[in-house]
This record gives sequence, C-alpha cells and structure tokens, in this order.
Amino acid sequence: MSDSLYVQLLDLACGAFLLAGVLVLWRRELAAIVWLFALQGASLGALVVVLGLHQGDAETVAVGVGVGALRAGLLPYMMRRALAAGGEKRETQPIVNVPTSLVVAAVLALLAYAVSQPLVRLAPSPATHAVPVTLTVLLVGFFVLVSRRRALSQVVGFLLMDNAITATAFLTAGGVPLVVELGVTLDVLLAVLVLQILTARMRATFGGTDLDELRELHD
Amino acid sequence: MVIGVVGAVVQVVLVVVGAPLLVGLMRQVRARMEGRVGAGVLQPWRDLRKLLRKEPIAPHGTGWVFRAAPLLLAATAVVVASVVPLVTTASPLDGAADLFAVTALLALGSVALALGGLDTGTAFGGMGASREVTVLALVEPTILVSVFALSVRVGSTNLGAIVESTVADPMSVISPASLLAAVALAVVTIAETGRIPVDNPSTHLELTMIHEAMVLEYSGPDLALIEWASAIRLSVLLGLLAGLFAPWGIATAGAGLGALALAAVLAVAKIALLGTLLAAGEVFMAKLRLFRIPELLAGSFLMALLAVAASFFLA
Amino acid sequence: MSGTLLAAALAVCLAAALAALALPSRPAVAGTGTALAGGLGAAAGVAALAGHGWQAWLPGLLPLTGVRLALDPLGGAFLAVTGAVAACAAVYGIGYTRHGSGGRVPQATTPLFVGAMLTVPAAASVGTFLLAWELMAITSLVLVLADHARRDRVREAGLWYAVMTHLGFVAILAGLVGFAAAAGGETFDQLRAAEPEPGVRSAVFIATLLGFASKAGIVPLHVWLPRAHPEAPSHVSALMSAAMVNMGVYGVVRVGFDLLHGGPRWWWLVVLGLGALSALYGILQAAVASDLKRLLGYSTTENMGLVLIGVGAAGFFAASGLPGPAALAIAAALLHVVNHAAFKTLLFLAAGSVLHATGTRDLDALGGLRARMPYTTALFAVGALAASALPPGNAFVSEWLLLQSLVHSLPASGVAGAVAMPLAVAVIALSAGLAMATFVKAFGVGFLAKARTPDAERATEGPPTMLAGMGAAALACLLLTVLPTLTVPALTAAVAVAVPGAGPVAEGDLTLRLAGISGTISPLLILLALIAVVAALLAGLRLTWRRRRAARLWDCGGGPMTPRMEYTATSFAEPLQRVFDNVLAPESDVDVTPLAESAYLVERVRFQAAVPDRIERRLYEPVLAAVAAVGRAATRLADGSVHRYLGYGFCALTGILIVLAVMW
Amino acid sequence: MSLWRKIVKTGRVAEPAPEREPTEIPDKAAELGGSLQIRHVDAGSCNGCEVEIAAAFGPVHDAERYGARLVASPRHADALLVTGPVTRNMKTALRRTYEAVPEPRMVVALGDCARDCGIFKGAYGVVGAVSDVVPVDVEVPGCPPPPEAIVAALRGLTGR
Repeated sequence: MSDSLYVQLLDLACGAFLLAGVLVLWRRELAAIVWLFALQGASLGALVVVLGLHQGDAETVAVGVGVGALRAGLLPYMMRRALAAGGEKRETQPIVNVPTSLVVAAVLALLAYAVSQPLVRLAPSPATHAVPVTLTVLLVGFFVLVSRRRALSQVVGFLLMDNAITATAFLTAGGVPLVVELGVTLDVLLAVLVLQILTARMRATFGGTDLDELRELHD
Repeated sequence: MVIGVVGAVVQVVLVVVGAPLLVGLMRQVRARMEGRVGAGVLQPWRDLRKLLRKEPIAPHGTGWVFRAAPLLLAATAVVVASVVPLVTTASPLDGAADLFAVTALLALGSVALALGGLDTGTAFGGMGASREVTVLALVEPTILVSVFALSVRVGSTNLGAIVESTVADPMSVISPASLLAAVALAVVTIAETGRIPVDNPSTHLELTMIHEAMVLEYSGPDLALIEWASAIRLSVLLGLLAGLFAPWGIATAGAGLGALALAAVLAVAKIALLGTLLAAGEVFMAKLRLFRIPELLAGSFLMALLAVAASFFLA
Repeated sequence: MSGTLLAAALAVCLAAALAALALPSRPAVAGTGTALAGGLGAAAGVAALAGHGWQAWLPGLLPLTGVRLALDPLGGAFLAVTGAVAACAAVYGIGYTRHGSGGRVPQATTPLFVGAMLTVPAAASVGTFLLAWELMAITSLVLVLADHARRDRVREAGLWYAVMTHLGFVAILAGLVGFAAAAGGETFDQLRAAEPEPGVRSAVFIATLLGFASKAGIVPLHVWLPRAHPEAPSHVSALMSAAMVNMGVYGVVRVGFDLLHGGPRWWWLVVLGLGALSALYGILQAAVASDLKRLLGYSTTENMGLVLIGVGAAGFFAASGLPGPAALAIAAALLHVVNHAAFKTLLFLAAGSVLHATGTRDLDALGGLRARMPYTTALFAVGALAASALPPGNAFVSEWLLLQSLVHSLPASGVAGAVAMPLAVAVIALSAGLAMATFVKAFGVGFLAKARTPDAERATEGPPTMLAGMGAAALACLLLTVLPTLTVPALTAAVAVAVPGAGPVAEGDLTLRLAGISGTISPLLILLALIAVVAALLAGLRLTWRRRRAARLWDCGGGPMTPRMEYTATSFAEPLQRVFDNVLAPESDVDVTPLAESAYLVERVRFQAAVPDRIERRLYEPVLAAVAAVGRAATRLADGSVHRYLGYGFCALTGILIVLAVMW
Repeated sequence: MSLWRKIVKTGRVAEPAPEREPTEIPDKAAELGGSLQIRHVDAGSCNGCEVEIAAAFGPVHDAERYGARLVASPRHADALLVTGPVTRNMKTALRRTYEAVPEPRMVVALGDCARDCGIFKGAYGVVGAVSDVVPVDVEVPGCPPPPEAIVAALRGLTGR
C-alpha cells in the first residue's frame, strides 16, 4: 500500500469514526443511534485493518476484522434486541437540548485538538495525527453519558468511550495486546448483558428507564 | 482575459436561461417519482413568459421598498452568477468578490425580499420575513466556517483560487475536511434556497411558509423576477457546490474556446445531476417543524467546525 | 499643521461653550461652533494621519506636570473620526435642540464634550490623558442628564453611567499611575522607553483594559451603555455611541501596543474573548430589543466587540511573530472603528428624527414613516444596510478584512490560534447574521408598512439642518463603501504605530488587494455590477410592461386590515428569541382574571413579556444587593452622636499609626 | 428503502392523456401560452367539488401536465376556480378575491351550484350563482363534475 493511499484511507476511516460519534448527539431515535454506533464500529474495524495492512501485520488485520465484527455486528444486534423488547423508542427530552449539544461537541473537538498536541508532537506520524479525533469521540461519549436520559443512550455513550480508547491504543501504540483487548471486550459484553437484563427487569417493575426517575430507587 | 470575459458571459447566459429549466427538471423528477406525468421541463419558462405579460399590482400602503425588492433580488442573483466559477475561473469579476462576498450578496437579496414582505404590512409578509431572516442569521456561521475550512488548504478565499487548487490536486476532495465541509454546505444550500426539509416551495398553507409568505403580494412581472431569481440562486448554489467539490472540467485561465465549451456542457450536467438528486431526496422527506430547523443548522455548523478541525487534526 | 488645526479646534470649542452660555440664540451658536471645531479636529486628524506630527508642552496650564499634547498617526485616526462625528452631530443638533432639550447647560456642555474627546487622542502624558478622560466623562454625564426633568428613567441611567464610568476611571487611573511609577516618569515617551517587569506590565494592562472596556461598552461592563445612550438627546447619543466608545479602543491600542509594546499571548486572548462575548451578547440583545435607541446601543456593544476581536487577534499574531496578519487585523479593527462611527452616527441621528417627529422610540408603536419622512427613511436605510454588513455597505469591507486576517493566520499561529480563530470566525459570522436580522427589523418594522399609532401617523420630516447632519453621515458611509482602496492605505501609518515594521496592508485602484496574501475585493465593482443589472432588468421589463394597478392589500377577502394586524418588532424577533432561549432567558407572565360568576369564564387576560439583560440580572443585582445590605448594616454605626463620630476618627488615626509603626 | 421499492414497483400512475376536445379558447386565455395558475375559492360549497378538484390534480388525472397549477395567493393566479353557490358571507370576499387577481383574469364556475345555485337555489343564505357576483368565463356542469370534466375545462384554458 502506498503511503499517500494509506494516509487517505486512514483519514477517511477517522473521519467516519468521528462523524458517527458526533451524530449520535443529533439523532433522537434510539434505533438511529444504534445504527450510528454500528457505523462507528465498522469504521473502527476499518481503521485497524488499514493500520494492519500498512504494517504488514496479519495479526492486527485479524484483530481489526474481529473488532469490526464485534462492534458493528454483535453489540448493535444485542442493543437492537433490547430496543425491540419494548420501552421508549426516542430520546425525547435530553438534559442538554440538541442544538446546544451539537455546539458543545464542536467545542469539545477543538478542546481535544488543543490537549492532544503534546501527545502528537512526541511521535508525529499519520496515525498519531488522528489522535485528536479519537479523543474527541472519547469526550463526546462522556458527554452523551452525562446528557442523555435513556439507558440505551447511556450504553452507547459508554461504548463510544470504549471505541475511542481502543482506537487511541491502536493509533499510538500499534494496538493493545490481544488478550487485553479480548478481556476488555468481554467486560463490555458483560456490561451490556447486565444492563440489558437490568433494563428488562426495571421495565417490568417500573415501566421506564428514564434515569432521573431511577434516582428514587435508592431511597 | 478575452477567454475569461467570454466564459463569464457564457455562464451568465447559461444560468439566466437554464435556471428555470433546472426548476422544471426538478419538478419533473418529483412528478415522475410520484407516479405523475409532469408539466414538462419547459413549464417554468411558460409560467415566466405569462407572468411577464401580466399586470403588476401596487397594493395600497406599499412603497418603493416593495417595488425595488424583486429588482435587487434578481440583480444580486445575476451578479453572483457572473462571479461564481461555474464554467470559468477567470471571470473578470472574480477579483471583485470572493466567497465571503458571494454569500453576503445572496444575503442581500434575501434581505431585500424580507423588507419587501414587511413593506406590505400584512401579517403573512411579516411572518415570512421574520422566519427568513432567522434562518439566514443561523446559516451564516456555517457558511463562513466552511469557507474557512476550504480556504485553509488553499490560502485564499477567492473562488477561482480554491477551484484551481482543487483541479490541480483532485485527491484533496476526498479528505475528511473537504467531505465535512461539503455536507455542511449542502445543508446550507438547502436552507438558503428554501427546499424541503427547511421550507416547502409548493406549499399552500400560509402558516408553514417561509419564502412563499413574503411573496404573497407580488404579481405579474414582479413575481416573475422573484421566481426567476430564486431559480438562479438555486442553480448558482448547486453550481458552487459542484465547483468546490467536483471542479473537474472548469476552464482555468489559460484554456481555449474548446475547453470552455466542454466546461459549459459539464457544468450543465453537474448542476442537473445535483438538482435531480435534490428533487429525488425531497420525495423521501417531510418538512421539518419550524423550531427543529435550528437543530439542523446547528448540525451543519458542527460539520463545518469539524471540517476546520479536521483540516488541522489530520494535516 | 495638525497642531495649529487642533489648537484652533479646541479654542473654538471653548468659545462656543462660552457663547452658548452668554448669547440668546444658543442652538445655532453652539451647533455652528461645535461643527466648526469638529471639522477642524477632523482636518487635524487627517493631517496627523498623513504624517504631519506635532508635539506641545504647556507647563502653565496644569500644576505639577503641565499639559503635554502630541499627535501621531494613531491618535490622528481617532481624532479624525471624532471630529467628523462631532461635525455631523452638531449640524443636526442645531435643528434638534431648537425645540426641547435646548437648555443653557446642555448647549454649553456639548462643545466642551467634543473638546474633551478631541483632546484624549492627543494627550501625551498620563496626567493630561486622565484629565481629558475625566472631562469627557463628566461632560457626557451632564449631557445624559439633560432630559432628567422629563423622564424618570434618565436619572436611573445617569446613575448607572456615573458609577460605571468612575469605576472605569479608577481602574485606568490605577493602571496608568502604577505604570508611571514603574517607569519613573509620566510622559508617554518615558513610558514607551521603560521596561517594567512582566508582572507589572500585566497588572497595568489588565487594569487599563478593564477601564477602557467599560468605556467601550464591552460585556460584562456594558450595562450602562444601553441605558445611557438611549436616554441622552439623540445627537449626544450619536456622539457617545460613535465617538466616545472609540476612546476605549484607542486606550487599549495605545497602552497595549504602543506603550507596552505588545505582550504575552494570553493578554490578547483575553481581549479577543471579551470582544467575541460582546459581539454575540450585544447583537443578541439588539435582535430582541424593541426600543429603537436601545437596539442601537446594544449594536454599539456588538461593533466594539468586533473591533476588539480585531485588536485581540492583532496582538495575538504580533506575539506569535506574525506581523503580516497582525497589521491586517489592526487595520481591520481601525477601519471598523471608522465605519462604525459613520453608520452609527447616521442611525442615531435618524432615530433622533423619528423620536423628534413621533415622540416615541418604541418600534412596536412606529411604522409607516416611509410616506411621511421619506428622506429620513432613505437615510436610515443606508445606515441599516451598512450596519448589517452587507456588500454595498461600509461595514462589510472592514468585516471582510477582519475575516481575511483570521483566515490567513491559521497555519502559523499554533494550537491556541487554531482553536481560537475558527471560533472567532464563527462569532463574527453569527453576529453578522444576527445584525442582518436586527436591522431588517429596525428598518422594516419601524419605517415601512402602516403606522401603528396615531403618533406615528402624524410624523413629519425634520428641519433641513437635521437632514444635513444625517446626509453628511450618509455620504461618509457611501464614500467609505466605494473607496476602501483609499481608506485602507490611509490607515497604514496608524497601523505602523501599533505594529511597527509591518508594510502596507493593502493597495489597489478599483480592487482592494491585500499585501502578502491572496485576497481581493471590490465593493465599487460590485455596486456598479448591481446597478448595471438593475438597469438592464428595467430595460428588459419595459418591453412587456403594463400599467401598475393600485389595489387593496390581499386580506384573504376579509378585512380591512388594521395596523394591529401587522407584525410588530417583538413578534418579528420571536423566532430568534426562541432559538436563543438558553442565552437570553426571556421572562413572560400570563395573568388571567376570571369572571366573578365562574372560574371558567375569563374576563381579562394580560400577557407580559420582557427580555431582561441577563448579565445585569446575574452579575450586578447580587452585587448591588450585597452593597445595599452592607449599607443598611452600616447605618447602625451612624447613630447621630458626635462623640461617636469623633471616636471613629480617633480609632482610625491610631490604627494607621500602629500599622505604620509595625511595618517600618 | 421501502418507499423506494414502492416507487419503482408503482411506476406511472397517470392515465394516458385523452385527446383534447376542440373547445373554443376564450380570448383572454390565448395570452396565457400554456400556463395557468389557479386560485381556488370555496364560495359555499358542500365540499363535493373540492374532492373532485383534488382528484383532478392527483396522480391519476394529473392536471399539472397540461400547465395548470394551484397557487396560494390570488396575486399569483390567472384564474379563480369557484365552487358552490355564493353565500352571503362569501359575497364580498369573492368580489375582493376577484379584484386581487391581476389582469388578464378569468373565472371558472365549477359545479352546478356555482352555475345556478343547484339544489341550494332560493336558500336563505345564498346570494346567487357565481355569475351574479363576478363575471364568469368558463362553466363546468355536474354535481359534482367528474375530474375528467374539470381537466378538460382547464385544458380549454391552457390550450394544451
């Protein structure tokens, strides 16, 4: 793979990764949010595969395919099932309204750029240049976690952060060891399962998963 | 220089004659997708011809602002058509107005029409004007920030320079910065030209109108000017979009007459293609609620800012 | 040459003030004198800008230090603006004050106010500067209070203005005196030569910035501006809003660039941030305001914000080692000062004519002036076009320059620049968009359509002097629009004072070409092209033109349409208010009075809506409440016993002595 | 996607255009040159005619293919399409709507009620037929007139 093509593909994958991340803030339909998350998973997989191809490392390519399958296939599938099981279909009243969220996301992007500059300067390469992108997604994921009410949006926010961390690891260090990656993924899977069971239980008991209402549980 | 002048004249003539045909084409596409036959591509020109022969009306209580507004709207549209690189980058007016000036000129046209609507003193005129300037005010940041993103790479906001640099380096179009800016500008184009989902150009319901509400009082030649100018604005904006992100074939400064002819054909094809896509997209969409429009525009602003960010994130 | 002109201008001011006190036909004398002084001042400024500098030391005029004056191109630019604004406003004032606010004191104070404003940019020592500054503040305060007998709100506005301007004065005083102490001399030459420590420099800059920002109406120190500017007589509003606020900018540029020779980047990011905040907040408030003069006041805050964005960007670029963009940014800021002065004079004067003719400033009560005041309407249209930063208007040129400087700085200005500049561009764009909405509202609702009240229906055009004043300002707007190729190079010398070593910013005959970066624009060609197309269209339409028929408005077959059915300024701004709900926090109140017989039948519904100044609510009211509480607590100390008061004095004296004894 | 499949599957709905009946074109209509903007006025109709107008402009009959179009304001219109007998409350409104249309202007009285008040003849709230209030150029009989008749009348005006 020629260098310029590598950079181009890497940039495209990063662009899609970023776009899918920030668009989560825009959409209200939970189904669309899950779809965007799947898109992001696919672009993460593509990112890793491109990196692997560039390094000529078959293992990384394989990991990339695996990551893509997991993030773009399995997790969205499970979320869709959770969604189909009932409950609210829309993020009707986010704590921070949509236009403001979008502007906040834009500012977060600039912030991520500013803080990641020292990191980039350590080892300037096309891959590390994309670190601000993953950092933006990390911040956006955190913001989703903070500003959305539905449990499913929160799961997506959490997974956005996880995606971002994975991407950062691959971009900076050429990848986390496979074992760690598998371990983390299992954790996440477990978390999703637990959440799914929990939300199902809660829905059965209380009829909704608005987190503000859940506050009353601990009393 | 001569080629530049010829090119500018060619593109003005193309836009002036072709803009109503674009509207006709878009209506035809919609009609076909809705299972209808459609009135034919030439119908907008028939409408204009008839409107020009009809009687203009001066409603009681209106004055020079009401009469001047259609003229100014049409004039800004034509001037923009002569500046924007649709066929040639060497227009003699290229140095007179850059991308900032083009957006400001288009805004001037909208402002003129808004004042014309306000001058009638009807509730609908005021309502349309109020909504139009609201959308206009919110669109402005997106445009300028995407211009920023595009000009960072080139080091100039002059349209000719941006287009020429893209022609010289075609791969730069596929960069994330350029793609994000394209999406942002596409949303802005839809908002500026009052298409679905921001505004519905064929609505009959006054309460949902933006652009149409301002022109309810105009008749005859005044109305013809407004419709014609709207068509020109639509084709110029689509042409601008095509020129910025798919500039292949546009005649540069040193081109000959043959290149110019080819550029003209390509420009028509590109604008027609974009118009078809836009019309087809409209079939699938419903108009947004008025107060959801800021959400859409905030989204496009985000894209524009991300485009700027990406232009140095991934530099 | 410039010195003689300036001296003549100041002398005429003094003479006009004395004559206004003594002679019977006050408006004509004071107005003519002030106009003459303004013209002389403007000529002096232009001469200084062209390179005819001047210096003077008058040791006898002031104890201790004497009065020290000097004119350089930077001061000359501001002097020229002030003089031109004063000339227009004074000619207008002759007609405006003939009925109404033509009292002896305001008439005599106007020339003094102009004289003080002409002295500030010429001051060349800390003492002289502070003296002129204070004179400017006091005379303007007197003028704001001119109508206090007629309206209660004037007194409130005067109080706000007095407090804010003096707090600002204290900040400037502290900053400059501290600077002088550190430099070991009080003339500007000595300050320039001094090399204080970084900490002192920063302290001086921040203190003076606070003071100058309050004078320029920069958020959050703007609260006095939308109160005081509308309440003053309109020609004074024009003087304050178009000339006096510029002195704040002048101060920042003079101290920050010239005396301190620039500073670290964070200074300028602070300036830029304040400017951005002001631009957005000011225009948002203007967009929802329905009082015409208050709207213009907030628009001043916006424009000063834009100027400070330019100043901040210039300082930032200079500190980053980019003299080219720095010179461009400061040139844009200076040009915007000039442009803003031209159109704001025009707008305030036109608003004054409306007030004069109808007795109201409330846009919701105006309308229909197009037919009754055709000249004023056309002139206001020129000003509104300029203020909305659209092409054949002068503000477009300066905002274009500003955007160019921001766009072209990017690759070299580092991380902070890469983050700050796109945001600054977005802020400028949004404020330009909102300014468009604001002035469509001001012009469309205030002047077009039908009159909403009998007052507006009875309006008549003002006397010729008022029209002449406005006409001169409009002409200035027009010239500034079509001739940026003359004005921008003319400012080069002033730019060189702020950013030494920068070459010419731009050149060109018909088209303005930026030096060093590729960017061109030609408002003249755009204007000509527009005119040519309009002419061609008119000629084309003539071919099939039928006679225009007058007809009823289309009232959907019902009607007749009453003025109450028109869109008002409030309803016009409602969508914007709704979009920016989070920022503006509008308040509304519905009051339903049911019938006595049944709670379900309504006798009366009252709806009240207001958009308060949120910064004032959140920032000032708590402070004011705290101060009031302290004051109430302090009354317990003063119980009327003389012995007790003497005791306080004694305690204070001994306390100070003890402190001194311990410290030394 | 499902909408796209529907569009592809449905294809053209419009019936083939019938031969134009050789009716006489009013003088004023000759100036239109194949373009007719219509403002619809309901002067007191039972809404039967409205349903048929909707059908005439629907995909099956597609009156738009002959250059006719419904518009939102009489200022934009060439012809008024008036339905129903003119009621007292609509008399002035109809008159004013007619005044609002720029010359050359035409009136199409659609349905029996518009032509001669139909079954509402002599009713207390009815002023008269459309021709009693504004000059009528074209009449379309029927209660309600079928879409084919409406389309044919409009084609008579557009000349296509």
